[in-house]
Amino acid sequence: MNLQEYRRRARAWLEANAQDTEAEGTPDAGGVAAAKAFMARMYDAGYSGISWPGEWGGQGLTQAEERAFAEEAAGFTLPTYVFSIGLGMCGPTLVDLGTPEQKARHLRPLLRGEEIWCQLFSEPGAGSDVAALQTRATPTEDGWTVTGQKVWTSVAQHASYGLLLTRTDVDAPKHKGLSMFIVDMRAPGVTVRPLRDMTGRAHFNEIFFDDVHIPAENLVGQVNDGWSCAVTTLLHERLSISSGVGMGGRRDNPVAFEALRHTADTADPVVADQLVELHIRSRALALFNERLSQETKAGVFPGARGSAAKLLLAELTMFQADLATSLAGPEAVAYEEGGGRLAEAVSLAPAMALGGGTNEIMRNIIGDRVLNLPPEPRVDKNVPFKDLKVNG
Amino acid sequence: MNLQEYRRRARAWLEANAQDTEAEGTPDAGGVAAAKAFMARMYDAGYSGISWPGEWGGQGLTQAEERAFAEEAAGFTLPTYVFSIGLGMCGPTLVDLGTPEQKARHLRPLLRGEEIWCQLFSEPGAGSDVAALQTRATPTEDGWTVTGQKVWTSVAQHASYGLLLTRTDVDAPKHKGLSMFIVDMRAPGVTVRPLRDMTGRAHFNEIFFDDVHIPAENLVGQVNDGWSCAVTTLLHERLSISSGVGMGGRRDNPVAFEALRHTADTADPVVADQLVELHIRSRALALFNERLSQETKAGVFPGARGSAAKLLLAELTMFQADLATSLAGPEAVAYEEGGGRLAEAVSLAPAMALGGGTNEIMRNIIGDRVLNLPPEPRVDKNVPFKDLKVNG
Amino acid sequence: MKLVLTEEQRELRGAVRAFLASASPLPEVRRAAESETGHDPEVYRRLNGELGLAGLVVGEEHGGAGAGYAELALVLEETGAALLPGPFLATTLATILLTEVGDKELLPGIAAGTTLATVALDGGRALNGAEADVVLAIEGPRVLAVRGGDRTPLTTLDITRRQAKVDLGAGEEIASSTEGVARARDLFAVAVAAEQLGVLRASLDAIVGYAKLRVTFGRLIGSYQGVKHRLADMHCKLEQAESIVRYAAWAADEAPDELSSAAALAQAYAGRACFEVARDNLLLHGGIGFTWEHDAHLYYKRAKADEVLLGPPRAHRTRLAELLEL
Amino acid sequence: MKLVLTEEQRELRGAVRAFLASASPLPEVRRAAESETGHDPEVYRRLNGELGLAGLVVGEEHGGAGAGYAELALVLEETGAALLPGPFLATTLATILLTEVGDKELLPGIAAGTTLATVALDGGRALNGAEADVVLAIEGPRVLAVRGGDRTPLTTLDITRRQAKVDLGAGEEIASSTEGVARARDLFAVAVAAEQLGVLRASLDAIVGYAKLRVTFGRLIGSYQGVKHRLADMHCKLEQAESIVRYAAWAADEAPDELSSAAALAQAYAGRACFEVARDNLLLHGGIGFTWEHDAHLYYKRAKADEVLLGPPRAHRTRLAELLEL
Repeated sequence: MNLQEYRRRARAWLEANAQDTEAEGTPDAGGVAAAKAFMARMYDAGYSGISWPGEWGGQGLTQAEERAFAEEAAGFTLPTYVFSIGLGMCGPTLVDLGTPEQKARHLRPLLRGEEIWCQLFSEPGAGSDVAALQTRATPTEDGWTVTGQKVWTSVAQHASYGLLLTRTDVDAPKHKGLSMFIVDMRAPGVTVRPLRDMTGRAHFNEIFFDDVHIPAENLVGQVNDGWSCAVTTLLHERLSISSGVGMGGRRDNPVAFEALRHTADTADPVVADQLVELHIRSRALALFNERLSQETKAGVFPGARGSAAKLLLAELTMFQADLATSLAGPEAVAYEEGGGRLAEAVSLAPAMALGGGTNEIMRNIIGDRVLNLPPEPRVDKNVPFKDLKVNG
Repeated sequence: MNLQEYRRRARAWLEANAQDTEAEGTPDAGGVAAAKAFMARMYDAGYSGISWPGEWGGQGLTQAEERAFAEEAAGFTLPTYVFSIGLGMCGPTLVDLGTPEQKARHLRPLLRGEEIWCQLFSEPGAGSDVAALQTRATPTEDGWTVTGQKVWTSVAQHASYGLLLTRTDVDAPKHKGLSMFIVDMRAPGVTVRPLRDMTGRAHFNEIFFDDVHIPAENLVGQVNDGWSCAVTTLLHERLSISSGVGMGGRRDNPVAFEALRHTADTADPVVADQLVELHIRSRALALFNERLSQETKAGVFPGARGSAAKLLLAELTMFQADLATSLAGPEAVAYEEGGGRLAEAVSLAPAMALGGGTNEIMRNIIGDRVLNLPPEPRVDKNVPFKDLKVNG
Repeated sequence: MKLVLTEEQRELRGAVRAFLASASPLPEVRRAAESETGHDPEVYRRLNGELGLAGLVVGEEHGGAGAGYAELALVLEETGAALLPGPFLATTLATILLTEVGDKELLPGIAAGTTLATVALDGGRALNGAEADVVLAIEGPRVLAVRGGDRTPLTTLDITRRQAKVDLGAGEEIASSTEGVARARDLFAVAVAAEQLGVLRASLDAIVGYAKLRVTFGRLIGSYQGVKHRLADMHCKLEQAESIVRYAAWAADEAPDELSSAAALAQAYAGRACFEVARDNLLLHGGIGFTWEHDAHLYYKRAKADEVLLGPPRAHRTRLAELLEL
Repeated sequence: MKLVLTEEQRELRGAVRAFLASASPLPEVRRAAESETGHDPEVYRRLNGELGLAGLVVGEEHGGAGAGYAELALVLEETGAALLPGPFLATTLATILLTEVGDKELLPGIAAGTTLATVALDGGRALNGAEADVVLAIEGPRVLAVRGGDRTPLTTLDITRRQAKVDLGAGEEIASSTEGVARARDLFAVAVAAEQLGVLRASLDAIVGYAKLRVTFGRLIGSYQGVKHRLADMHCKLEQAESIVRYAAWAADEAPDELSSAAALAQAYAGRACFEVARDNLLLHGGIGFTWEHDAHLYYKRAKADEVLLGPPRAHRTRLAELLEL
């Protein structure tokens, strides 16, 4: 079937099945059930794992079909958020590095939405520097025992499984003593605690591991080779982020140009000029993203240049929330029932600069990998982890 | 005599002697002769080296009198520019570190304006990192022979003497193999070449040393202790800069707020708002400088905080030249005879950010010495100079 | 012009700082902010009792300390740095207004800390408007005191300071003075700028401290120029904001002719600088700065709330343009 | 919308880049700029002969190549990056104007490179106005050709491109078209933005290269985050400027309805970004960047000259506000 025909059928399916669905970030139990039912329909229709190998439940088609469906789906709001970590990061990592048994056991339920996955890399003491993590996995006769803490884990409260990065050798340098495991989130000793953020709500979780047993067959890749496994996962993550970057955000964003042009006093030429500045920045980033996706379609992989788009989106997000509240004045920060949309926006704005790599990390990536500038002298490369300076 | 009386007499002398003098940056030969004559009168009247020790030609008074005269003199334009390096850096260094013979020979002629001094530290390969300099001084039986190149030397074309920093031991780490000398600028092998800068004029010189003989008694301080001598000189330099920083610049600056308010189209509210921004930045820096000088008078030495004022002045200088040319439009960059004042300003603007330490160096100083942040790991501290990575 | 502190002023600042450090550390601030009243009445009582701050700028004839705005600015800088919850700024604005329009009745009670007063700002918003005994309303040159009225508590971005919408019923006119009201508005700007200076300073102190503790890639983050140079720029904002606030407070005490432009300058500069520094403090903390438990967001939200407290920031720049005759 | 280059377009760019690298490297640029004519006539002749660039967007019926603005933008990006002295931009603006108002007489000569034409911009300033055979003047919808007239050479900040004030005596009207003139003005903005993109790119390349060679405190300066992060921000400006210029050129070729707003956007963004990057290239070079012998100031001055070439930058933002109906 040619691409056009594929597209047409995809659109037809979406119109029939995704008309009144809605994405609501992390849903409640009821929402999760509905989302799972939707994923099952989507899987059965052949639109989940389109480019994944057929033997593990995928459709075995090409990136072209994958992209065609994504483009058609962009016009709808699918309730697939809870599956995004599994579909975007954990699944692809298992496809690349999992054992045949792991693939057979996990990929189909993941694609069909029966099992939700989360990713367990970051720790309070290891943010930008993930490889400094301190969660320990110590060998037992039939597997491993894990103790430690992870943070910034989304959808963990609904997850059946997690992809866990741990330290298995403290005598090796930081990057050489890590191992990756599949962990059962329902196993004894696993505690999931919602993490309240500055908006007052919990978009993420903290996970505590307390002598959690992991069977030997749950090891992903080789022992102490976890860093290269994690790099694979993070590469898939960056892809799924940068492909989505700046793709407009929701149309009803109260701090975007289209909203402010109606709410701000544009009769004041200075205010009008500030909106012109917002328009310029928004268009500049949107056109850059469009150019990156056109290059991708033309087979030119953006690679680290996606970090520039991520940095610019973080800066734009902060700029427009700041501008919108400044233009609105007192009403923006003290309001009656239902008047808090600008306050919400300014509270949420920092998230874009902190998630998926800080602005400083993005600048390092651009400098090192796009401009090929010389690296910082590294003091942590070849030191045994136990002798390395880390956060207490 | 009390300070008030001192002030009164100083003002009287200035009114009688400095009415129609003018400062013109580096003067020509005629200007130098006039400047020397003025310095001689000023010295004979007791207003040169006011706080310098009496035995070496100073007046032996306190900082209070020194400051009182400077404040009175601020209302006049004295032709003392060619002596500023000698009076601000070289002289004070000799007062602190010179031998009795050196002081006896050099300080009085310096104060009286008979001999002009220049400072010879920077090299093409050693800018921010002065201690990386490569000009060599090799011992002879009756002194030293110097070969190398210096740059960014002002008033060198008129100078009788220079304070020279050289490398005398390449096996020692960079800071431990330097020595300071007094060099006769008329000695054989010394070549002074004007350095044309981006304004098209020569505000500075390059100096070439070609087997120049320096007598042993011209050593300042100890052999291989030149770095600490240089620190003394640079401290005096920073003082003389930061004390002058932002003190208004000349009243007829064509890119300052007072000029732009008359030339710019302030009927346009956006233009008016841009001038408000310029006013805010100008006032913020001026008030900061005023506060620093009030603290100094109160006996609180600003120290490294002066670097913040220097950084802000560099940024303001660039901001206002950029703004002024943008507001003026095409006329600013293409003009008939005499219309080039804005073009001149935008050509000269970078100088403030490059002379006396770049913006990056200022930020390092503020971070390290004001905020006491941890230092960068240094790769150049204890390596023998000959093994160190330097500019070819 | 006087931009440096006297010995007495440094002592005052030290006393207030020490009091707030012991009586209202940040954990207490959170507890008080989320409590019924939104602040700790005992702390407010001691602030006015032991330290006599409610009546700081109130003339001695009305039971105040008769101090100047240079002193008031120091106090507000400290209450701002401590994010002190409660009505201190509200009552301060009220004392300023009453003093400038020459009120005799209400000042003593406020100075004694027994009357809780506030001022209805543009749009009928009043800091601590729900708890206040008296809301002062400005109508042209007239100042009205409203004891009842309809008070609607508002939800605030800044949880450490409450606001209410006040529907001003009939209030009694207590004074009328065009000059007094105009001067009071300028003094409001100076007072808020002083608080902003404190919020800015505390935000910078927080990230400088963290940069000396937090390690990434085997080094303290403060040793990276990417962080160090940002902190240096933040320090430059602090130096300038402090210079401007000192100047504006001096103008309030000594140079009435310069007050209006100094006040507009103070709001235009300090409001922006304070938000930028509070924002960068939060961002440079990384993920931890985004958590509710960390204090960075409290400063970030106070900075934004203060920036717009006296109207959209643009208003101060417009005023400056007028005063500069642009 | 098309923002990526075709194979043919990449080849065109490569050919122009290679030609300029061999025929007009920077030492040649300086020599030519300070020469009698201000440029090397031989280089200009070959540019039009071998590469046929003067007639690039001129229809084939008038002896041109009939190429699009996407191609013209690539060429201007390269002549900008090389700081090519001489009348190439001047004649390009002239061909744009003549093409849009449908001239038949002058185009062939210009396309052949035998007629040197320019356009009198606001204030009667014309690029290479002294050397030009014909100066085109715009009066409302009318376009006049002035062969004589009074030409006063001006001193220019940017030594690589000359300007003259043209006192337009009696010129002959050669065409009249409100739409044509309006569209030409938009296309001028796109053309200059393309040159600015080239100046921006060359400035960034220069400092990136230097950051890999220059050592301070025993390390390459590019390894310091203080430099690296600035260069990363400059790269972000390059990516966005290139995206906008490609978009504006596409609009010029394919989407007439979007041209005006795309052109204003291109000038508003590229003009500022180009100056900022050229400025930071100079500053990050340190002292050497302030010397006449170093090329940084040539880019810095061209960037400032281009930013104001079509009027104060503010004009493009005002136009954008109008087009956005703000």
